[in-house]
Amino acid sequence: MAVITMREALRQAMDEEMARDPSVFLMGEEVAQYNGAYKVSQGLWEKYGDKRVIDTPITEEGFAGMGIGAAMAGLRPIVEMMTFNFSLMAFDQIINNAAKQRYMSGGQFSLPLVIRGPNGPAEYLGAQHSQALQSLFAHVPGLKVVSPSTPYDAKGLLKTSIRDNDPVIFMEGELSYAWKGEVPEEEYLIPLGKGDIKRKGSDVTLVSFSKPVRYCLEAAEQLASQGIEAEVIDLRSIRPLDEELVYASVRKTNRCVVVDEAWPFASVGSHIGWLVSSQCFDHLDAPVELVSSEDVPMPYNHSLELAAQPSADKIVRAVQKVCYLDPDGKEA
Amino acid sequence: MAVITMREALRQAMDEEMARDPSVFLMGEEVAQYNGAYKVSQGLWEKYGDKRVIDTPITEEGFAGMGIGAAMAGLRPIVEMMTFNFSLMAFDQIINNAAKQRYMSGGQFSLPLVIRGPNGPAEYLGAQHSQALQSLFAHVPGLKVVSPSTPYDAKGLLKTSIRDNDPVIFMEGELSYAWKGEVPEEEYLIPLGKGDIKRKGSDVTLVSFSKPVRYCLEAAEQLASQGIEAEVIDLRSIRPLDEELVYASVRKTNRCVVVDEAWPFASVGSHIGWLVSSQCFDHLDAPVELVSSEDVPMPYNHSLELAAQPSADKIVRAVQKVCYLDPDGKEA
Amino acid sequence: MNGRVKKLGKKLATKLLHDMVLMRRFEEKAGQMYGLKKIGGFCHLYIGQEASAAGSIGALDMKKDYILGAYRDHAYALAAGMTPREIMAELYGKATGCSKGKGGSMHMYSNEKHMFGGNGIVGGQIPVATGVALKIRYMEEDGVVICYFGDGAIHQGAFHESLNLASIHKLPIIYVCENNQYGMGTDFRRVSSVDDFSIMAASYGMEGLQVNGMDVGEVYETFSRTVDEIRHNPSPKLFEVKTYRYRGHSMSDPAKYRTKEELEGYKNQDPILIFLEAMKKEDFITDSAYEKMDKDIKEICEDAVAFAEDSPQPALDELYTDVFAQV
Amino acid sequence: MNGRVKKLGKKLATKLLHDMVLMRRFEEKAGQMYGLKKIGGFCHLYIGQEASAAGSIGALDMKKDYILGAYRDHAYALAAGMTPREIMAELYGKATGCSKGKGGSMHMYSNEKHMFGGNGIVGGQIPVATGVALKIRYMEEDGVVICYFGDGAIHQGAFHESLNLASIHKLPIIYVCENNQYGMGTDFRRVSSVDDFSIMAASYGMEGLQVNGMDVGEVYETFSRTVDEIRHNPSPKLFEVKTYRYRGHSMSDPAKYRTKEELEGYKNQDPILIFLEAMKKEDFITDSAYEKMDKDIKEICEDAVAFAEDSPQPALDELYTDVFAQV
Ligand SMILES: Cc1ncc(C[n+]2csc(CCOP(=O)(O)OP(=O)(O)O)c2C)c(N)n1
Ligand SMILES: Cc1ncc(C[n+]2csc(CCOP(=O)(O)OP(=O)(O)O)c2C)c(N)n1
Ligand SMILES: [Mg+2]
Ligand SMILES: [Mg+2]
Repeated sequence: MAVITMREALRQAMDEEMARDPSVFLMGEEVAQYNGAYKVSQGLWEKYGDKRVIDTPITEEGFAGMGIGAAMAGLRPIVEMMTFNFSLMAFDQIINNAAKQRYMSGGQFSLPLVIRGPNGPAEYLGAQHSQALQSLFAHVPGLKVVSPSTPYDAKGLLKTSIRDNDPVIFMEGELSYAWKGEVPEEEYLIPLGKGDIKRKGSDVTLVSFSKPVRYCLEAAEQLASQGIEAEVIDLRSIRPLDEELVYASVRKTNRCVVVDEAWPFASVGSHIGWLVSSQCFDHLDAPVELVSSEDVPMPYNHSLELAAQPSADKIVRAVQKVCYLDPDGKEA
Repeated sequence: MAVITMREALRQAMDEEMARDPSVFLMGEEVAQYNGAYKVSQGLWEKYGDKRVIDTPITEEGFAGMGIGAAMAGLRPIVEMMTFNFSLMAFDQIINNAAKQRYMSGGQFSLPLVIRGPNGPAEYLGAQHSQALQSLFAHVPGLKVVSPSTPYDAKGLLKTSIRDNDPVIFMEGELSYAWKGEVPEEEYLIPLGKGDIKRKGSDVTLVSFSKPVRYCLEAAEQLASQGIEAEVIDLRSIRPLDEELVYASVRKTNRCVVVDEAWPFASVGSHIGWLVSSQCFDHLDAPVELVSSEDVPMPYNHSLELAAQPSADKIVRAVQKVCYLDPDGKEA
Repeated sequence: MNGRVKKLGKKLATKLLHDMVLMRRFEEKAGQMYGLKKIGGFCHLYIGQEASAAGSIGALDMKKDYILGAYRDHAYALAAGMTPREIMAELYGKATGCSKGKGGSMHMYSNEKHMFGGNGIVGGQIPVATGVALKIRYMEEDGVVICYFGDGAIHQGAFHESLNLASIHKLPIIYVCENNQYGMGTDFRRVSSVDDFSIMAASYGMEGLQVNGMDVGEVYETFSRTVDEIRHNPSPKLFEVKTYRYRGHSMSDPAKYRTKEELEGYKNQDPILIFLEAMKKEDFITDSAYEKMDKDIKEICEDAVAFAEDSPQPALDELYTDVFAQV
Repeated sequence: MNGRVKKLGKKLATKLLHDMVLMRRFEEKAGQMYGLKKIGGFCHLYIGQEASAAGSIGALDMKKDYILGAYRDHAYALAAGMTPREIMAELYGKATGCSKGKGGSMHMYSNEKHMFGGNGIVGGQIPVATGVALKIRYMEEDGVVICYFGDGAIHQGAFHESLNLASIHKLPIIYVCENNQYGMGTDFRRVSSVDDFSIMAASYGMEGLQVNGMDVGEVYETFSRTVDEIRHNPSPKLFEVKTYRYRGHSMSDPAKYRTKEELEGYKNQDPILIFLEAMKKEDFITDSAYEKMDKDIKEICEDAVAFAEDSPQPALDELYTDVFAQV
């Protein structure tokens, strides 16, 4: 199998879907002639031209709304947010129009719209440019929220999202575009709402999505050397959420750590923490732990920004806690 | 003590603070000559004039940002959102500027800004006009979020919020403006971050804030007749959150139901559900239940919109569940 | 005005008159039912502004054209060809309403009739309408979009962003600022730095025009000419239609912010009244024909109310449908 | 140009030249340190645009006036009187930086010097600046605010909303669109329906003007006159300052979207070069005096780097401070 980057996997997904369906098009800032700020749309403008790969002015509210209208009228727009930090400019359009038009019209309109772009902590960019905003979208019924952690998942999920008849918020880890992984040549799709067990284990369940899945896997390696086998669940899509996969695992391991690089308060992470706490009440041997980003705006200084985020070490410590072990792996 | 409405209590708070401090002013749509869409600013324009009670054009992003700039420069603006549904237009300003300017400047700027207005389900208004949006703000570090349930609390908390040097999102129950309660003549302040036990009880803890506190009290009455004494905690402010008050109660009652009229996913309600689940792990006799709004956009039809929201009945059923009782109050 | 009525011809003039009277009677009925508490929430009536919707949508071909507006949307829905029954039933929140009772007064939709919705967020429909126009251009169709919004909405950033987008893509869309002089209780002059909104078109290299919105003939003629031009040569326009609402902003507004004289002044140039007079002068209609028309329309509105009354409430599980494509 | 330089007088001209050279050398140094990986993230250099910041901020009295800009903000900070040391240390993310190392390149602030921030969100500073101007008016002071933003930012809704607000309140603010021809890789003509942004002022009943941003004399004179006018008679203005950036959008942009010829063309009208020539013609400066000035400035920049290098990292618990007034 070919080994390609996340960036390339996403590009392939868009390319294949654009080739397959003439109603699919891409718009956003710098997506065409510049090939995308993060080069995810590399080559698409050259291939599909001005009509289907559209450079927009810096007007997130305007072009997000334009995508919504085009979707209501039958096209299948992919709207790139240069980063999701800027999507806050378009928040009204996404929450009040994209998420609600189907419902308010009594089901008359489909919104086959994908809003995608990088999300999550970046490096040395400070508070406005380094936010993991999935919780804000996941809170709102009417939106689907997808956030993959591997090139394979990214491609299969983006293709499905483009074919989906609902608005999908597709969030890509800003620092994971260069991550590599195997992706088959032949076409495949991954359904939304199906999580994936990225590592089997019997002692503790790690639940995550997007970039931190990798930290979970790193932590799992460290833990294995301490004799703790962690099961790592990659949710892949946050809405719909594969609850049963999580519960089944926790009912087996009796311990759970949720890892979410967002702020903790009213987050996807704490929500899953509550779901697991209440649905696996009789199975849990310890409180569910949440490893999130610190509850502060992101600082610019690099040591501080690293300290603000989840890490393999923090996950290991959280697992030790739910296993009632001290940091040396001994019973505390 | 005088018995006044929530609306009047809020008006008094603004009036007193404007009289006390010339740097306090109010701006928003229809706040001046029209006396406010919900009449919360009744009489203030007549008293303080154009300079301090400012009718704005319908430009939430613009005037919210204007409030932020004025606050950075030393004024103490109160910005009214006609309803918080419209604050999504100003979301970028609130999240990327109000919440972060102090941090990004290394503490050089204070933002003594209150953004206030009605929030939560209304009646017969449909999906765009009937949203409880506290979770979106509470997620973000740098913002304080306050949401009172009585005229007494509303007045004391709003006065404190106006004197606070941080941005406070002050959310008033749209359907509770006419609610009445006792308010003393003499001045008083209520600190942010202090919850209030609205009813003492020993069998179960109900945790809520804003309008649903009343449903909790109604439910508590019904439950009392079934022999269940519910303790009702009104958080009053969501950020900062009076965690200890909640934990102390749950450690006593061993059962907890959280009531939040927002959507459930990644909400303040589910966050508290997780906090209680993990902090009171050894004390809980049943999983924490969450009574939230249904996970759908708000429908227009009145029966449907009532069915979408928390109610005393739903709370009673949730309490019965955490007490392992059937709907007749018998052990299930 | 009279030359214009003659040019319209009897048939078209009669249709425009009919459409306006239908809007008027429908809204009166809606107001009445609101008073009887059959309808709740906000209910924004269009009374006084009929010439704008009738004249502009009258110039469209709703097979290929599209409309979008704000929350004051009953009249657009009627003009698009939606039935008074489904609109009234929607106001009642009934299962037979155009939006199954889930949308309500501010959210009239018909995908089939190309009415792409009212919108409750001031200015929120402007980018969406721009996207509908993008679809027309993308599919190389010759349709036109009309996007309505108020004098209050024009200051929203969404307006500015949309017009620039429409201009650089040469989209077939007419942005119609229905300036009824007030945004809720605010005289538009108090919150606006200009008093002629059509000049804003220049910021987008766009044609801008003020139109007398009390004269359905002028509205029709202007739109008809413009729609024709756009079909052949797509490009966006900004029109300010000067009009006036007789009622309060919504049913709960006593409208104390304006004088009786001002209101009376506008009622004297009532769009239905003056057009009817002009038609009579042309012998396009007689008093008795008009009375018959009015009577028929009133019956249609009565029928719509009866239909809404008799219609069932949506089933409780409708709460959970239409959130996503498949549940 | 020469008449203008004479009018400025030797002292002022020398100051403007000094300010521009300081910006240039500072940015060169920042770019160099970025190349050495002493600085990370985005780093947007102002090289080529110096006449705009130097000329406009040179016309202010920073005791009572205020400035706000976007992320390309090092030069504004210098012109406001912030020290090269604290700016460079901020780029290094050090505790001695103006924002304690928490803000970074895009977030230079000095409350004391009235530099109210860079801003990383395109257009985000425009409403905030408008609020600072509101404070001046509220307090009945005679200060003026300058709000800088780019040709890319002008299409944001925040621009439209702010200018209307400023106009109805007659706020003392100059909105400065620094049109450096590109928003990242996008030629402004590709995303704009007009090519003269100053005409947008008409939508807000405001004075609009294009200014040659390569000529610090013209910039200074225009702003100086305008600031004076606003102090006595508050009202907002919209200026389009035509300028050019020599470097890529940020350090990671190879800038392939423009031709070498275009870049060279602008470099031939380099703001420092042409102003220096004009000063020499007036005998305001000699070659050796200029060399001395440049040498001193280079030393200042070296010193700033040394200071940044030697400064401590912020303590780890700084992570949790400055979120709220009291922790
Ligand atoms: C974004 C937003 N802000 C505020 C409101 C509340 N609101 C509803 S209608 C209205 C006035 C709008 O006036 P205008 O645009 O002139 O339309 P008209 O009602 O006159 O038809 C306001 C402020 C809203 N619905 N949406
Ligand atoms: C709201 C928002 N959208 C997109 C971006 C990404 N971005 C950063 S700078 C920039 C170009 C801005 O160009 P311009 O306004 O001309 O300023 P210049 O960089 O030329 O000084 C873009 C698109 C952003 N920071 N904020
Ligand atoms: Mg109006
Ligand atoms: Mg630029």
